[in-house]
Amino acid sequence: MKMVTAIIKPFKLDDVREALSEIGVNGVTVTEVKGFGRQKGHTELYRGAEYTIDFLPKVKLEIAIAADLLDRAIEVIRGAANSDKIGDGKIFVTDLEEVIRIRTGESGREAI
Amino acid sequence: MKMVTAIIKPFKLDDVREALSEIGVNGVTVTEVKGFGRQKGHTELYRGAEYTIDFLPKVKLEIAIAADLLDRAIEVIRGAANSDKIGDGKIFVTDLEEVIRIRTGESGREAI
Amino acid sequence: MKMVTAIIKPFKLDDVREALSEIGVNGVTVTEVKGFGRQKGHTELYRGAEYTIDFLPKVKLEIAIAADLLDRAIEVIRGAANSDKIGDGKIFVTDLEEVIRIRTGESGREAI
Amino acid sequence: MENQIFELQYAMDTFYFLVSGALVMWMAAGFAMLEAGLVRSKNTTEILTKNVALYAIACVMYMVMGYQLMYGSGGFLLNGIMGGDTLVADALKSSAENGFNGDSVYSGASDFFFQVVFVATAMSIVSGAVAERMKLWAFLAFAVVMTGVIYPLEGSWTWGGKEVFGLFALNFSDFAGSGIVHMAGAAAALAGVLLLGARKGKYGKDGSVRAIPGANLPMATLGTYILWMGWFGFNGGSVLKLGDIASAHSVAMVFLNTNAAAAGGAVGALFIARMLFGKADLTMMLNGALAGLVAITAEPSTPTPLQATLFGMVAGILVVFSITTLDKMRIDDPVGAISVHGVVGFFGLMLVPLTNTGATLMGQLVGAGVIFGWVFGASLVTWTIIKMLMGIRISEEDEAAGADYAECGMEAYPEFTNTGK
Amino acid sequence: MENQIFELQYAMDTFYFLVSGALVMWMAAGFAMLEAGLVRSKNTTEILTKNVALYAIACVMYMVMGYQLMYGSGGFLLNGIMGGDTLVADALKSSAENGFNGDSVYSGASDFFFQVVFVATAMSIVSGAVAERMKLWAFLAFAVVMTGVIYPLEGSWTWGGKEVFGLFALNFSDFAGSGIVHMAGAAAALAGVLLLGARKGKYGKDGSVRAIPGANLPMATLGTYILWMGWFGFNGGSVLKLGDIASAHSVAMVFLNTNAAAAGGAVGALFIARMLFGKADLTMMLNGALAGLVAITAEPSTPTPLQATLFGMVAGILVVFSITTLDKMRIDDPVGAISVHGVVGFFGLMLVPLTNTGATLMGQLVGAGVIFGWVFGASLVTWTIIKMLMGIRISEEDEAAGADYAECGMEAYPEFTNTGK
Amino acid sequence: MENQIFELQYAMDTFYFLVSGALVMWMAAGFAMLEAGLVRSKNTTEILTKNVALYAIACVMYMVMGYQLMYGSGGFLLNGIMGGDTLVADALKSSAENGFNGDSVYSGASDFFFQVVFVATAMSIVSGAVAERMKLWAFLAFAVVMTGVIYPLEGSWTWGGKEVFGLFALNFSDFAGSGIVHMAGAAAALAGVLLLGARKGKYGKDGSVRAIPGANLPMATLGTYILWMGWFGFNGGSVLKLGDIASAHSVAMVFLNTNAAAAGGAVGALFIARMLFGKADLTMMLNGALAGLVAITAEPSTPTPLQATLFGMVAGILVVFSITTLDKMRIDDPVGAISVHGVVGFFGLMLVPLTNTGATLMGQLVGAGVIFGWVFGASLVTWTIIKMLMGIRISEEDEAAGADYAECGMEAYPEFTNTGK
Ligand SMILES: Nc1ncnc2c1ncn2[C@@H]1O[C@H](COP(=O)(O)OP(=O)(O)O)[C@@H](O)[C@H]1O
Ligand SMILES: Nc1ncnc2c1ncn2[C@@H]1O[C@H](COP(=O)(O)OP(=O)(O)O)[C@@H](O)[C@H]1O
Ligand SMILES: Nc1ncnc2c1ncn2[C@@H]1O[C@H](COP(=O)(O)OP(=O)(O)O)[C@@H](O)[C@H]1O
Repeated sequence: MKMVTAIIKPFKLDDVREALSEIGVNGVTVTEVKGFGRQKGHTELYRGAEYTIDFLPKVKLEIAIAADLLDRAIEVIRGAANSDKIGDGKIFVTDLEEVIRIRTGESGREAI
Repeated sequence: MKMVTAIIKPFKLDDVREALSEIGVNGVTVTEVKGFGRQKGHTELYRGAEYTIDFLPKVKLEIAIAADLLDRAIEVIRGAANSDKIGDGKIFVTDLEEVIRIRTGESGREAI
Repeated sequence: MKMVTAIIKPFKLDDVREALSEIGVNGVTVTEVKGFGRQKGHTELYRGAEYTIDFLPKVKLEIAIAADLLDRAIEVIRGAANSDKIGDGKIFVTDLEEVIRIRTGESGREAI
Repeated sequence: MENQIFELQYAMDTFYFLVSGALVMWMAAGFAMLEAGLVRSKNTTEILTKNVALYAIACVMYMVMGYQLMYGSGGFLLNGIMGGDTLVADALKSSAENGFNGDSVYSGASDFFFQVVFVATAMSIVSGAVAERMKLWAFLAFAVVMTGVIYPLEGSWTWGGKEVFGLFALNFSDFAGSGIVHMAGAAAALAGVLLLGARKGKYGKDGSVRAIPGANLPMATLGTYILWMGWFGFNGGSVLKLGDIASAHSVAMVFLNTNAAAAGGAVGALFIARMLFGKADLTMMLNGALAGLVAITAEPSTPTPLQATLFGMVAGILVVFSITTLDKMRIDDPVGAISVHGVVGFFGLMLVPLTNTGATLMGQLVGAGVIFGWVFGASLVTWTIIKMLMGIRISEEDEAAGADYAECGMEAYPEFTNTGK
Repeated sequence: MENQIFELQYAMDTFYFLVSGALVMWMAAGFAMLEAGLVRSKNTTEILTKNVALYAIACVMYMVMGYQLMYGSGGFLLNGIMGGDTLVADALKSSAENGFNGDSVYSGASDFFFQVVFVATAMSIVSGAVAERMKLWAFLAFAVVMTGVIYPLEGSWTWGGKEVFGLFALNFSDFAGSGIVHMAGAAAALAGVLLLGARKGKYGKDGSVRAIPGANLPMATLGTYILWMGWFGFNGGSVLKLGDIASAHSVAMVFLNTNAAAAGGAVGALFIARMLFGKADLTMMLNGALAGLVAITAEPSTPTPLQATLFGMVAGILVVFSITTLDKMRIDDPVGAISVHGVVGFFGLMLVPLTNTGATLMGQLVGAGVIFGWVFGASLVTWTIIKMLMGIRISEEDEAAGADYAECGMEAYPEFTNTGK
Repeated sequence: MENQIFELQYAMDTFYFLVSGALVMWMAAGFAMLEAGLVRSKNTTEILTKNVALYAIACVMYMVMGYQLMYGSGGFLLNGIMGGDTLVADALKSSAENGFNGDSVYSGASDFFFQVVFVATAMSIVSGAVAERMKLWAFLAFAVVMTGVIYPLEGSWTWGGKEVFGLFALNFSDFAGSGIVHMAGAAAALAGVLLLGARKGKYGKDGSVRAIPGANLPMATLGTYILWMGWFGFNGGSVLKLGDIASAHSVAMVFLNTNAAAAGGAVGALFIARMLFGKADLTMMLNGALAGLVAITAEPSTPTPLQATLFGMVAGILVVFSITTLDKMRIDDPVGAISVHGVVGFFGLMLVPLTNTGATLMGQLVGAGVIFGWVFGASLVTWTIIKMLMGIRISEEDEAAGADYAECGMEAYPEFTNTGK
C-alpha cells in the first residue's frame, strides 16, 4: 500500500475529490496548509505599511491506496489539479506499511 | 521506529490521548482535518437552498513510537476511539527512519 | 529522497524558513498543529473554574528533500529552532519514494 | 394657553417614555450579544435564535393579554389603546380638573411600549442560564407562559397595585425592577436549570469545576456596553415623569447613579477577581458592571453618587462569590445570569431601606419572597409540564455536536471553526 | 409668554427630529453589520467599505443637490439652511400669524438631518443585493447618481409634493417610505442584480440552488437589532411633529406598531421556515423581522396593535416565499434585500387602504408603479453606462479569491481563516 | 403659569443633557470595539478589559475629585449634587430673578453625567495608542491620575473658566473639545508611546515599516459607527441649552455639521488612500471619518454644511499623511489615535477662526500650546513614575504570547485561532 500526499490549490479540491471517486478512491483526509515554494507571495499595503504574504493557502490531501492503483491515482490528481500555473502543487508518495480500520479492526487492503 | 497516524472522531481525542499515556506514549502531534470516506455527509437547508456537508471534521494524531510498542499502541487507540459507528477512522503505519530532538540533538529512540 | 517533518514552536517559523532558504531548500508545507509532549500545558482560571491547556500550539513543517541534503537540513533546522527549552520540538525523517510536480509532471529530484 | 402648556407637557413626557423604551428595547440586543459571546461557537446560532424569538413572543403575548393582566388597562389585544377622536379633549379635560397641577400625563401607547420591553428583559435573563443544552422549542413554549401569565401576574401585585391572589397587598418598594424584573427572570431561570442539569463536561466526577470558555469575548463586551446604555432607559424611564423640575432632577439623579453603580460594579469585580484568581478576568468584570446595574435598580433616585458607587462595588464583589458558589453547588449557568440578576437582584431590594425611608426591611423581604416563590414555583410547574410533553433537553449527541446543528441546521461562524467545510 | 411657549415647542420638535435622525443614521451601522454577517469572510472588508462610503457619499450628494431637488428648499449646497440673524424673529413672526396654532415648527437644519439619513437607507439596500461580486468603484459611482438624482426626483413627486415630470400629481400615501425609500432601494438593486448576474457557484447547471452561508451570524443578528432600533426613528420621526397631544399620541402609536410589526414578522418567518425547512432558520427570522418593519412603514399610525402584529406576520411569511422564489428565478441576492425591501415594500403600500381611509388601492398602485418604473429604469440606464465605462463585475479570479483581496487588499479576519499567514 | 413654562424648560434641557450624555457614554463602546478590531486576536481580551476598566475608573475618579477640580461645583464626592428639599424653590426663585429670560437651566446631576463621559473619552484615546504592549495595571494606574487630576486641571483652565495655575486666562475657543478632550488624550498617549517604544516586529532593522493587521475589521467598523453616532451627543450636547429657538437651531446645525464633517472625512481618506496605496483602505477610511469628527468638534455650529464637509475632507486627507508620517518616525500607534485625535485635534482648533469671528489664531495657538504642554508634560512624569514603580511594558515573551494570556489568562476567540485547545 502507498500513502499519496498531494498539495494542491484550494479551489481544485472538489475537482480532485470527484476525479478520485471516479477511479474508486473513496477515502481522503484533507488538511488546510500553507505553502511556500516557487510561487511567490506578494506585498500588500495596509495603512501605508508593507504586508508580505509569504505563505499561500494550499490544501493537503492524504490518500491511502493499494499499490496497484498508484499510477492511476497520480494521473487523475494531476489531471484535476493542473491549471498550468506555478504553484499547482506536488504529489508525494511514501510506503504505507499497514492500515487498520478502527471500527472493525480489519487491516491491509480491506481497511482502506 | 514507526510513525502511527490515526484519524479519529474529534470527541474521542481526550480518551485516546489518555489511553496512550497509560502505555507510556507521551508525545503526540494533533491536527484538525476534514475527512471524506464511507461515512457520508449530509444535506442541509439554509435559507431554503441546499447546503451539502461533504467533509466531516476529524482529528489526526501523529505518534512516533518505538517499533516494539506498535501493536500495543494500535490496540489502545482502537480501544479508545472505537464507537462502533461508520467513520470511527483509520490507523496508518509508516516506517520512521530517524527522530531528532531539536533541543538536545538526541536521535533515535532517545528522542521520542 | 527524504521527507523531513519538523515540529517547532510557532514563533520560530520565519527563522527556520530563512535558514532553509539559505541552504537552497525553497519548498516547505506548513501546518498549524497542537502538540502534546514533555512540555506540559498549564491550568488557567476562567470565571473561577479550571481550564487546562493540554495541547500547545506548534507548527509542522514538511520538507521534501534530496537525500544528500538531509544532514545539512537537519542541522539548520536545529540551529534555527532551538531555544534550549523543553518543547522546542522534533524532527522526523521518512523515506520518500516519489515526488511529482503537478503542473509539469516532472518527477524525482527535478520535482522538488 | 394653559392648554398649550399642557399639550407640551404631554408631548414631552410621551417622548421621554418612547426614548426610554427604545433604550430598553436595545437591551434585547445586549442580552443577545452577551450570551452569544459567552457560549461556545457551536451553540451560537441557537442562542441568537432564542433571543430574537423570545423578544418577539414577549411583544405578542404582552399585547394579547399580559398588559391587561398586569395593569388592567389597555384591554386584551390592546383594543383600548388607540385613544380615538376624543383623545385630546379627554386629556385636556381631565387635566383641567386636576388644576393643571402637573400630574403625570402621557400617551397610553407610550406606556405600553415602555412596559413591553421590560417583559422581554425578564425573559432574556432566562435564555442565558439555560444556554447550550435546552431545546429551542421548549424554551419558546416557556416564553409564551412566562410573558403571557407568570410575569404579568407578579407585576400586577407590585407595579400593578393589585393584591396577591386577592389576599394581601404588598408593601414593598422596587423602583425599576431589581426584584420584579431581574430576580423574577432569575427565579424562572433557576427552576429551568434545576430541571435541566449541567452541561456535559462542566463538572468532573471528582468534584472539579471545568471552565467552558465563551467563543467571542468582544461580542460579550459589546453586549455589556449595550445593556449599560439601555439601562439608562430602564431606570431613567421608571421615574415615569419628566416634565417638572423635581421629576427632571430625579431622572438626572437616576442616570447619574445608574452609571455610578455600574462603574462601581466593574471596579469591584475587577479587583476581587484579581485577588482571587491572580488575573484580570474580563468576563467577571462584565458581570460586575451588570451586577452594579441590577443592584441600583431597586432604588436609583435616593442614594448619593458615592453611595451608588459603593452599592455597585459591593454588588460587583458579591457577584463573583455568587458565581463561584453556584458552580460549587453544580448549578450550571453559562453566563452568570442567576447570580447577576437573582442574587444581586435580591441584594438590591435589601438596599432600598438604607436610602429610602419609605421602605422597610420586612416589607422588602416579604415582597422578595412573594416574587421569588411565585415565579420559581409557577416556572417549575411550567417547565415540568413542558418536559413531559416534549422534553426540555437536547440529546447527548446533539449537545456534543452543538445545538446549532441540531436545532437550526446552521453554523454561526462556518468559516472560522473546523466543522468539515 | 406665548413666545416662550412657542420657543419651547420649536425646541421640542427640533430635538425630536434630531433624536429620530440619529436613530436613522444608526441604521447605516445596522445595514453594514447585517451585510457583513451574511457574506463570506473573503468579501467582508469590501462590503464594509461600500457601506461606510455610500453613507458618506449620500450625505455629500444630498447636501450638494439632493435636498434642493427633492424639497426645493435649503438651496444647492444647503446655502439657505443656516437661518442667520433673523431666525428667531422670523419663526416667531410666522408663528404669531398662524395664531400659535401649533403648526409644525422646527429648525430646517434638523429637517435636513432627518431627511439625509433616509437617502442613505435607500442606498444601503442596494449594497447587500449586489454583494460579493460588484466592483467597489462602480458601486460608488452608482451611489453618486442614486443619491444625487434618482432618489431625490422620485422623492420630490411624493413627499416633495411635486408633479411627476410636471405631468401629474401622485395621489398616494406612504407614511415613512415603504415605497419611497425601501421599494425604491430594492428597484435600484434589482436593476443592478439583473445586469450583474449571480455569484459563481450559486446555481448549479442542473437547476439546483446552492447555499452560500454567511460568515458571521452574530454580526448579522446585531445588524438586525440595530435596524429594529433605528426604525423607531425612521417611522417615529415621520409623524413630523411631536409637540401637541394628538401628534405625541400618534408618535407613540407609531413606536408601538413598529415594534409590534417587527415582532410579528419574526414570529411569522420563524414558524413558516420551521414548516418548510424543518429547522429554525435564524437568517430567515431576521429577514422576517425586517419584513415586518418594512410592511408597517407605509402606515404605522392607523392600525391597531393587533393589526400591526398581523400585518408583520404576513410580511414575515411573504418574505420567506419571496426569497425562495427569487432563488428559483436565479435572481441572486445574498442578503435578501430585494425581497425584504422590494416585495414587502410593495405589500406595505397595498396595506395602507385597509386602515387609512384616505388612501385608495388604485392610488397606491399608481404610486408604486411610478416609483418602481422610474427607479428601476433610471438605475438600469445608469448601471449600463457604468458597465460600459468601467465594468461592474469583478473578474472571475478576483471573485474566487474574494473581493477583499482584489479591491481592498485587506482581509476582514486575517487570523481566523486560512489564507496564508 | 410662568413657573410651569419654566419647569418645562428645565425638564427639556435636563433631558437633552441626559440623552446627549447617554450617547457619549455609548462612545466608550465605540472605542472598545474599534480598538478590539484593530489589534491582533492575542491582545483583544486585554484591550477590552482596559476599555471597560478605564471607563469605570473615570466615573469614580471624576466623582471623587475631578468634577470639583474642573468646575468647582458639586463638591468632592459630589456631595452637593443632590439638590435636596429646596431644589424646586431655588430653581424657580433664581429664574424669576433673571426675569425668566430663558437662561440655561437644568439639573446639576445631568451636567455631571454629561461631563463625566467626556473624561472617559479622553482616556479611551490613550488605550488605543499604547495597545498590544502596555501592562494592564500600569495603564489603569495612569487612568487614575489622568481622570482625577491631569484632565480636570486642564479642563478647569478652559471650560472651567479658571486661570492657568492662577497665572493667566486662556482666550481660546473650543466648542466641544477638539483640543480639551481629543488633543489632550492624544498628548497623554504620545507621552506613553514614547516611553513604551514600538511593538516588536513593527519596524524592521532596515527602516521598513511592517503592517500588523487588525484581527476583526467588522468590529472596528462597528466601533466607528458607534463613535459617529455618539458624537451627535458629544457635539450636540455641547451647545449646553436646547430650550429656545436660537439654541435649538444651533443644536440642529451642530448635528448636521457633525455628520457632514464625518462624511467628508471618510470620502477624503478613501480617495487619498486610493491614490497613495492603489486600493481602498477600509481602516484609513474609518480613521478619516473620525478625523472629520475631531476636526469639526472645535466649532460645529458656525460653519456652513459645505464648509463642514470640506473641513472634514481635509482632515480625512491629513490623517492619512499623519499616520504614515508617524510610522516613518517609528512612533507606533496601532489604531492611529495620535493622528486622529492629536494632529487633527490641533487642526480643528486652528479652523475655528475661519468661521467664528470671536476666535483668533493666536488665542487658539496659545490654548493648544498650554493644553498640549501641560498634558504631555504631566503625563510624561506620571508614566515615568509608574515605570519606575512597576514597569509599563510587558515582557518580550508575554508580548509574543499575547497580552491576553499574560494579563487576563483568557483568550478572546478561543475557538477561532490555533492556540492549543
Ligand atoms: N520541497 C517541498 N517540500 C514540501 N512541500 C513543498 C516543497 N516544494 C513545494 N512544496 C509545496 O508545494 C506547493 C507548490 O510549490 P511551488 O514551488 O510553489 O510550485 P510548483 O508546484 O508549481 O512547483 C508549495 O506551496 C508547497 O506547499
Ligand atoms: N483511503 C483513505 N485515505 C486517507 N484517509 C482515509 C481513507 N479512508 C478513510 N480515511 C479517513 O478516515 C475517515 C473515516 O473513514 P470512513 O470511510 O468514513 O469510515 P471507517 O473508518 O468506518 O471506514 C475519513 O473521514 C477519512 O478522514
Ligand atoms: N512521540 C511523538 N510523536 C509525535 N509528536 C511528538 C512526539 N513527541 C513529541 N512530539 C511533538 O513534539 C513537540 C515537543 O515535544 P516535547 O516532548 O514537549 O519537548 P521536546 O521536543 O523538548 O522533547 C510536542 O508538542 C509534540 O507536538
